[in-house]
Amino acid sequence: MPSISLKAAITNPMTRRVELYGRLRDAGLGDAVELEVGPKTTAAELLRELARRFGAAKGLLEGSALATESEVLNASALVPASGVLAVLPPVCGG
Amino acid sequence: MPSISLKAAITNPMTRRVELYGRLRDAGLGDAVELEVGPKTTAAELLRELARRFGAAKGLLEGSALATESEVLNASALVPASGVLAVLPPVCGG
Amino acid sequence: MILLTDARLDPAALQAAVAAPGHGGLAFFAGAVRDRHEGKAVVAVTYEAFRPLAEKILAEVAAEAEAATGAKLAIAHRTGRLKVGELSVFVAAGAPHRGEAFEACRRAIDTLKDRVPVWKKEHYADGTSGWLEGCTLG
Amino acid sequence: MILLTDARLDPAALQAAVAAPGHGGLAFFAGAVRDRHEGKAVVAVTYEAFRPLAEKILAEVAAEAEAATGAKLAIAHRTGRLKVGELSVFVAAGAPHRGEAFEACRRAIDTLKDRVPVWKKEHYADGTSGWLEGCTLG
Repeated sequence: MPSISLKAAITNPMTRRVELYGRLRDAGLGDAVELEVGPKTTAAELLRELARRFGAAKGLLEGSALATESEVLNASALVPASGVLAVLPPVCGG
Repeated sequence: MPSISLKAAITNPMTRRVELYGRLRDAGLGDAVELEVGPKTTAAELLRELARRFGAAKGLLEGSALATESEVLNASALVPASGVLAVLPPVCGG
Repeated sequence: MILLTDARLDPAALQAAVAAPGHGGLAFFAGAVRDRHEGKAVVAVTYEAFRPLAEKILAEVAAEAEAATGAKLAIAHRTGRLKVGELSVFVAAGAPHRGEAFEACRRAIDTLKDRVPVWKKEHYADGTSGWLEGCTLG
Repeated sequence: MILLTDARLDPAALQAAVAAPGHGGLAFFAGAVRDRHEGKAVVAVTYEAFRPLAEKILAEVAAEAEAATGAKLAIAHRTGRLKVGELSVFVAAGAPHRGEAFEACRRAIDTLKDRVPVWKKEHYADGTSGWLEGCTLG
């Protein structure tokens, strides 16, 4: 029933694809990882979970931030329920 | 005899063509004037003589300097015996 | 004009984008790939961007410089693999006078380097490569 | 590259003149004819130069900016009658990093305006014209 599956999507952890950029691709995990993200997961929590996944390479994550296609999220911000997620190491444009 | 005409050229006043630039061409004297210049004439003296020639338009000369093709002359500098002479009002390039 | 592109940058197009009958001063900055970095011989640099956010932040950088100075801005940033001498970024600022144009141009390139999600991987003559250090976001 | 010319300025040529494999920052300034000056509608500006001295001083301006910053400079200045929007001057500075490039470019255009024997006559929409005030030499 549609109403039940919608509720499940909102309240239960979902597997989300999280894109990796720059030096984060040197961790040996490719250009994206899949992480479980709940409705109350914060950006900081997602980054901690990602650090566990990085293991010995977690130093690469230093100074990284979680972002959507429209903004960089504060550490305490909730991970949005939909849309692209990306972890961005310190930037170096220009 | 060449030695005598050379001496005359060095010690006697000569008629020199002095080019005028920028707003100095609004004095009604065209783009150059002819002035008598002696071997000891200074830039300041030449500019004073030019002011007499400008008459009522002498205000146009305010802030002007005498120059050769290679330098702007100080007020006390002697007018060189040969080469192009130009009077330059305040500049406005760029 | 905000552009994030794999194609060669076109300075003339950026100049045209900030020209106006009332603009007497146009200031530009171009970043080019250098042949050396920290003593190592560089042959190329790969520029990678988190594209939609990078475009949005480039537009914000331009808008902030415009608001601060009154100048008009245009910015183009290259992506992909660039050889030594190729332009990685071009900032153009047009204003009535040169002071605002210079200020806007300088402000935009400084802010861009701090905030736009772009990364550089340098490729060295010895066959190695490495990502450059950068500025933390957020 | 130092140029005083009746022909249209060519920004690409000036850019090429200051590019080098070790130059990561290129800064440029272009002056363009504006459509208004002190409340009057301008249709064109005539640039007149005392040519040999102007070329010599343009070269000095470039050399001084180079000595002060380590950047490489190129300067082109237009002469003749220019319509609104046409470029009257183009200064290019190339250096390893952007700081020196900006400093050299700014220094050169500021010095140039103070010292190069060039004069502007503005032509107004009402048919009148007038020489602009300037900086005293010497």
